[in-house]
Amino acid sequence: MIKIAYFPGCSLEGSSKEYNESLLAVSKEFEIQLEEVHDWNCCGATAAHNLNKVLSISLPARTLALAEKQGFSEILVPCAACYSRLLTAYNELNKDAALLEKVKEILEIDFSAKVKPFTVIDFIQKHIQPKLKEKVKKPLNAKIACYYGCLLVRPPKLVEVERYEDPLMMESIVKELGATPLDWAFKTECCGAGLSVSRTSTVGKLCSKILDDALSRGATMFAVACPMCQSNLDMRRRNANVFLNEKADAPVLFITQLIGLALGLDKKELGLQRHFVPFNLEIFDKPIPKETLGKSKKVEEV
Amino acid sequence: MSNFEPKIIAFVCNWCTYAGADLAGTSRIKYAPNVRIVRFPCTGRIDFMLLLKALQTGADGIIVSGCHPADCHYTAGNYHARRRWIIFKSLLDFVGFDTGRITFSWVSAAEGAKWAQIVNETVDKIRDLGPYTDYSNLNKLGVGTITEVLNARTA
Amino acid sequence: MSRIGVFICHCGENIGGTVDCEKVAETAAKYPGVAYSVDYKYMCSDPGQNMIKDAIKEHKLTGVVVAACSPRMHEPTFRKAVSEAGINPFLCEMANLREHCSWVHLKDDSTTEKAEELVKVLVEKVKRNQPLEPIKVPVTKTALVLGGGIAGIQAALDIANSGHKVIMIEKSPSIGGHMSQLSETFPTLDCSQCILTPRMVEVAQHPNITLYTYAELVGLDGFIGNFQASIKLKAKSIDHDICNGCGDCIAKCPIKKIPDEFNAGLGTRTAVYVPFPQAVPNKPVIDRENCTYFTRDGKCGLCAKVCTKGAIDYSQKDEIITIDVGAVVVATGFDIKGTDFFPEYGYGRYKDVITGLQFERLASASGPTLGEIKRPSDGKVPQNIVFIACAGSRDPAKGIEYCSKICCMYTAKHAMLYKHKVHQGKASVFYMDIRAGGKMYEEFVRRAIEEDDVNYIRGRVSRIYEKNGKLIVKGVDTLLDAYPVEIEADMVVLATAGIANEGSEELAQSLHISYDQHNFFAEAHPKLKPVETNTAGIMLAGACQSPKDIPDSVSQASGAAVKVAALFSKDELTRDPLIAYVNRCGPPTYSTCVGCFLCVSVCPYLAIEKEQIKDRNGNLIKEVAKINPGLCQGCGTCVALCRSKSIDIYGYSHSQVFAEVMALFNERSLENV
Amino acid sequence: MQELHNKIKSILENGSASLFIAYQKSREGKITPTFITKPEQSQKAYFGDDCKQNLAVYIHKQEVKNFGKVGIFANIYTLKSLLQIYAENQIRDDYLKVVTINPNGAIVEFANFMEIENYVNENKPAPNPEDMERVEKLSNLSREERWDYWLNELSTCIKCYACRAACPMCYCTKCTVDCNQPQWISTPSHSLGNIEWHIMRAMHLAGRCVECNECARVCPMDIPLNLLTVKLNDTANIEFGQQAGLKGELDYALSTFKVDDKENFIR
Repeated sequence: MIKIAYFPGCSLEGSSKEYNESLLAVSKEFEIQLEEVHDWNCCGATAAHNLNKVLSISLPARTLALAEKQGFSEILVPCAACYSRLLTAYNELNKDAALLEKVKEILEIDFSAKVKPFTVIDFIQKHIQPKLKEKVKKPLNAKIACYYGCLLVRPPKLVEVERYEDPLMMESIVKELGATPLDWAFKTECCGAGLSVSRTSTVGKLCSKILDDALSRGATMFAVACPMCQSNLDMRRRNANVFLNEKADAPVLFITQLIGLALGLDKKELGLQRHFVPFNLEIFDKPIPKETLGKSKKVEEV
Repeated sequence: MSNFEPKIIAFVCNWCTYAGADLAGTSRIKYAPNVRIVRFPCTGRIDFMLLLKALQTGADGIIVSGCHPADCHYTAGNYHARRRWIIFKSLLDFVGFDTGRITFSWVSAAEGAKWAQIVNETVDKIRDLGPYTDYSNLNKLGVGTITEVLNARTA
Repeated sequence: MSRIGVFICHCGENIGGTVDCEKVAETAAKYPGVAYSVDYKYMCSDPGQNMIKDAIKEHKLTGVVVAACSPRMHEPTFRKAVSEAGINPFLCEMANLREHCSWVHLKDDSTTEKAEELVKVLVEKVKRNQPLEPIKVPVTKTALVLGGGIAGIQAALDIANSGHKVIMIEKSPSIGGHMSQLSETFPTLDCSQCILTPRMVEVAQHPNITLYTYAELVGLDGFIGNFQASIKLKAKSIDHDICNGCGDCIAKCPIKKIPDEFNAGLGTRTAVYVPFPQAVPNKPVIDRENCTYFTRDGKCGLCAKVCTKGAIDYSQKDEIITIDVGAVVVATGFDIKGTDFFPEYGYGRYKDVITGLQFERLASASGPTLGEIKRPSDGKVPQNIVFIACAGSRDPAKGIEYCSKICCMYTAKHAMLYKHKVHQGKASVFYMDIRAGGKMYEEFVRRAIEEDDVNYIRGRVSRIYEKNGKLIVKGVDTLLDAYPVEIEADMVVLATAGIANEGSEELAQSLHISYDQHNFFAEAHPKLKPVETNTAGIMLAGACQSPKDIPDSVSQASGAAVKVAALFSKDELTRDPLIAYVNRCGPPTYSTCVGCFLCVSVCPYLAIEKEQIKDRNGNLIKEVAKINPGLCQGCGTCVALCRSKSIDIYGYSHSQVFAEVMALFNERSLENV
Repeated sequence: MQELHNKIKSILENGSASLFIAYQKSREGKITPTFITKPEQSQKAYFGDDCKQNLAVYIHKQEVKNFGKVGIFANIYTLKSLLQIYAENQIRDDYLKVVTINPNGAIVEFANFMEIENYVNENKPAPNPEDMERVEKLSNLSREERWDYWLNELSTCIKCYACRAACPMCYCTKCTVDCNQPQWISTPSHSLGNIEWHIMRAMHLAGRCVECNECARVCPMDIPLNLLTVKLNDTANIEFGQQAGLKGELDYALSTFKVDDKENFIR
């Protein structure tokens, strides 16, 4: 049993409960115990860093400090916004000794800021993917648009992902689940997360472009690894459909849910009933479209 | 201690670091005035005895800097210097010199900013460490006063 | 007893504004051995130099310290002045009060104090300087020109026309360089090849020029006036003495799908090929990496069968030749970033996103489309074309902070050429700033905007993606209050950054010249020595130093040629005598050198030899080291290695550097010698 | 022992050497060098485990050189020294006749330095564990403790230069310590001059010292001088894979380099 420190953040306790459920279910299958950092607190997204740098570092730093005190050297952060905040804090504290001293004083915790945050994608690549192929029971018959959004892969100086404008990590994961990853253009476009509550029509417009590009290229569903991405593409689907000629009904699943399905886990265990755009297992029975409207496929054949 | 200003001597090669320091000047990059540059044709020319002499005269810190590997104007002087420094540093460490006071660096003719940074960081570091008297005091004390040095340390 | 004169320069406000020069002069006057000390506004001016000369005579000075700018700037000036007053030029040293002091510190007592100490150190040094005579070395009056682009061609012709021999080497099978790939040139829109090819032919036919194409420099030894260049002549597999350039072999070659370098990958070529119709020499070579005969063990051999002259020679081997040359002009040119460098523009996977160089080939009458603007994916004429300037350049996030200089102009030219060829088409240019400094340049850009109706949008492009057969260019128009702009384009041209050639770092290392952080070769001084390098006898021409347009490259090449011609105008040249030597003394020791010869292998110039000291009867007394003054370059590595300090070096002698170090921080050690 | 006497006798008789340098044991049991010029004196020679002195040092003496061809009885460290100074161009093959006793007690006579090189590499002495332990122990002290330790030790130096005189590697005709223009090393035997001298000595021996420990044995003040060179030899071996006294060709850590030599302190 591997033990890994885990920071769910607010989304995974609320709007994206199913992300939490599916992540825990999948981890269990691979004999990994995710241990929530005791007494964790808000990461400070999205407003704090615009207003007060020390506060914006101190909030996530407290969680890093607690994880360190609880004996961990790295911490799994499923939410992309949390990840961005924790990673920023980790980097700033490690390059600025004076800031670390200040934050130690504020938190009244003595720590070295050596606990490094990592994403669910990193987690899957390191702990799940090596043993994934042999465990897949029900290969997924789907053409999946892997959508990364902004903070999982950016800013490049902070996150250090190769091909940050066209990442391919989730593509390689869904391929091992038996699905066909989609080659498309909007993987890292903005979904409008910051305006999700205040300006739903703007979010709808932004999401409609993402949906349109993927669906016109033949996607049957979406894979995401960020609660905001999921919420906007799923919960704000109605707002997005306003801008589309044809209503989009492709479901938006967390990458962990897709893995769970391929492992043969129960729909409910994976929280699949919680989505706004309904998900039915029949989706895998439909033939996946070969021709795509997009031009890129054709170009490659020339 | 607060008004202690470190005395830093820099042994630099003519082609890279001296020119890099010139570039820092041409670019008007400001750095601490504590450093005194002594020019050598090449890092290969820098005699290890000169480092001892510098400490003897009261330098609190030393910078030794030349061309990056592969960039030596004379092809290989810096490679020979590198080996010499590896051995010399090993010896100084073993005898108990404070080798943290010696900054070894590669600064090219294009790295004016790096030169300024090396100087500033060395000055800051030495300012924190305080004056280096372990060695220069030996000079002042002379014959038979070793016990005084030891007593001064324990006091 | 020394009588040192100290001359403190204010350099106007440059030093005087930060350092209390008067005080420095006063303090210096008190140093032991200083006979005269004075400060003056501009020491390098005529009155300033005269002050030094007069003082030398009046005060019978035995040495001079000029405390002014970097010795790398004015050391020759002051050494000359000193020698005009009758003392040896090597008795003059400079303290660097400007670059190393006033320009990098604030106005403060500590800065003045530093200036005083820098002067003190140099006073201690100069007291121990010895009069030296420059070393005279013969000059080989042959120049080596590396690279056969427009810069190399110009330099070679200028040197050859001044009566000196030139060896030109070019790594590809033909000279011509990037200029031969261009369609028309700004700001006159005259055909690039039409003005270039006569020059190429002139090079080939010039009695003073020896041309080696398909050749690379593998090593350069020696020093100014006396270099030995090792050149690899790659096997052409065709005997050019026999070949008449009929082209039958090219027509028959079955390997036809090799991406064509000359067409920037937009066309294909055969394995036996001439890069382009006007190539010089206009005879083919066999590209062994792609030729079946070489990749599959002697299969094929068609070209040998069709060659009526019997010129094909598969057994040819690479050959290394060594040539003595007196000077080198480096004109190896530049490269451009490929479209794959840009994640946001699709990592190079969209066929219709091309580089500016590829557009040149599309627009060129000799190009793959015979001058028609057709897009690579399907050969259609693009009706809506977008040009993106500063693709990579001026972008610290991409690691390229500099301006590539030529893109503004060629982008305007491209847009213009497009509009001239596709009258109803729409052309847009995304730009950051328009940099059109140059004769008739600004007017040229205005013509593109005003007469040819090119849509200039001030803003960057954040993404290009493909949709429904169109390239969607997402950008921003910053002049419209940062309003987002989307253009559905048929083709996009990136003015990608000009970069140093691959391997330029290694080339610089083998030439022993400096290069900057972007691997462009470094000039000796950014303003006053823009064509020389830090290594005497090696000059720079063209874009290998930084991105340049044709007129700039040609000007610099002519400048380099003049430097070479000036060097070749004398039969001998003099060089600084700052070299190492092994001491000699009377019997019975003859030298403190014990002949361990540990120094031999540290010398990169193989300058350390063994010398036998014999008695009158010819019996060997001892064997000691000897340094060949012709080979020694004065690095001093052997000096620091020698345990018994039997090797010393002029200019940085044991006693000089020792005194310099001891002078710092240590009042007591000063003595007048 | 008789065999050794016979060997020396025959070498002197057949003219392959006119002087033979060996050990002798006095009545008090003291081991000293002896210089045998007549075959009949051969029985003066002695050999045992107590013969530690490095006889190679005498090869440099003008008085010895005057004899022309010289024979020498060499223990393993003397052999290493001879090999090192041969590599450093100080002796010639044809002027030296070298004899040793191998671990089985048999006399070995070397025809040339190639044979010495092979022998030394086959019988390479292990580093002295005691010395290594002391170096290790010192290295583990704090910097201040090390400084105090060496200051304490080196302050007792009386600058008698016995260490220099006993070392076969210190063969310079004019040592830098004797140089007074400039005065590289302070003359009086106070702490500064002492440290300067010993640092310079160690640097000059780094990668050349064969670890015979003669310097420490001859030191009248019992300063463990050999630890300095043992430490630097260790560094040269770890960093550059170079060891002294094993090759007949020059292999000196500080006169060669590798482009990818590693260090962790240059910025």
